[in-house]
Amino acid sequence: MSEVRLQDAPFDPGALLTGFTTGRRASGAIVSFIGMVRDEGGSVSALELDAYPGFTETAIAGMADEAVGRFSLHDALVVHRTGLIQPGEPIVFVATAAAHRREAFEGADFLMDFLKSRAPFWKKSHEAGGPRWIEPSARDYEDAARWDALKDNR
Amino acid sequence: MSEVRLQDAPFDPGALLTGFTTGRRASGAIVSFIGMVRDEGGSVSALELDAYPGFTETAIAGMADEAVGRFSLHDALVVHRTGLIQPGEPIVFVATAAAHRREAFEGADFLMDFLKSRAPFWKKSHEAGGPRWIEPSARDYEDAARWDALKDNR
Amino acid sequence: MRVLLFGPLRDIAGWRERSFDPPLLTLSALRARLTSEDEALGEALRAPAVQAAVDKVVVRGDCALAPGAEIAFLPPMSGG
Amino acid sequence: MRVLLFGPLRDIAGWRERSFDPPLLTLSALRARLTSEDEALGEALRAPAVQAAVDKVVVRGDCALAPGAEIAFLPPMSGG
Repeated sequence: MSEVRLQDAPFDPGALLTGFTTGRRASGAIVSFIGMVRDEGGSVSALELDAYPGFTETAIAGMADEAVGRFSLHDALVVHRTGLIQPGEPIVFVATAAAHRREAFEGADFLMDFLKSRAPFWKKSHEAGGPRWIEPSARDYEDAARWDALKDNR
Repeated sequence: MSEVRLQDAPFDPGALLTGFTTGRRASGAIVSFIGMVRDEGGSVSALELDAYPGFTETAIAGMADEAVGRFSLHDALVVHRTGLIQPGEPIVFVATAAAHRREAFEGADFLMDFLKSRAPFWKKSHEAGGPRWIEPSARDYEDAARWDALKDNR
Repeated sequence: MRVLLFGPLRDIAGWRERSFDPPLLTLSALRARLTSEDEALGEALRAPAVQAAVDKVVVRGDCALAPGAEIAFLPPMSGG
Repeated sequence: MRVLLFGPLRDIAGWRERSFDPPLLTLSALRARLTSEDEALGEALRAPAVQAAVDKVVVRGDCALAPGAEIAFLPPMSGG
């Protein structure tokens, strides 16, 4: 079970967490992650995020379902902003629910690593020196590769 | 920087997360953990959590400060229920803020492992067969020991 | 037949979406058509990291296109 | 002088907090007094995993106690 939403409008992470948490009597652990646009000391004026409606949600839902299966999650939620996003605003919210905390932590961590390195978004950073397109960092690729190594060891 | 609160009254995790998130322009990543009382299929009617006021907060603040230093966190918040807690209610809320997601995830994970194995609480489970006092599980001790091994490898 | 461009391809071409009527019959014919109209776009589309999706499914190599197909060109993804 | 019990020690003793006036002068004298009043509690307090805290600081072995000291006996902690 998982849910994926893309939206141009800002979202309230606290309200999403309350909705995700309410009524879960079998889940002992809920982990959430919020990714925020950093202002990098004022040099970034906005991020612009381009998605391919239909295609992007399907790809993310595939990652979420993989996280649910791999970490025995009871549920996973991904909410992602698209369009223009200002510094200090949340860009992504991920929540996972599981019986125990290790699964909930690893499920959210895994999902974020895959979102950051493989999700079909195209991201433009509007900076003082002009706009530039962003690709995943070397660290994003390394983070995602951790899970392949872990899988082999299990 | 960190904050620790103990309270008998229930708390709203979403409201805590909104408060923790608002106004953070330098933090790119916020991770939260909510521990809930599981009903274990109806066999647990309540948890009763005993703390030593003054002593317990100080011990947890020490763990939170260690997490802040070790993972370069911008902030950490721990809110813990005491007294009688019903199944489905949150018992602990932990939030961490950092520049990047790996630090925020590891800080929250570390803090929860230490809270679960070493925090000065005494916990009674009210069950169908009568009340019983709970000690940390073998897995709680193993989870906490992971960090000693990681520290040696860094 | 609709063609969609994403990310930096939009900046290079100066458009995000176009209709082609009459439609092209194959992906290679569509690529040739786009290249004949805009050499810079054609070159960008030939980069090995640029993927093509037909009706939201990534395809490799050439393929036949239905008249109502939606073809998207996907440069390397930025991630979320 | 106040003495506090936590967790299962409360169930064994049947109390959570008591004042002692006149105060005991050392931790060992306090342990002896508690044991003389309640052998089951005394035995529980002698378990190696039970820690003693004086004015919220864990102490090992014996120590002198100030007249207004707060002494807590802490059985193995459950964690949060």
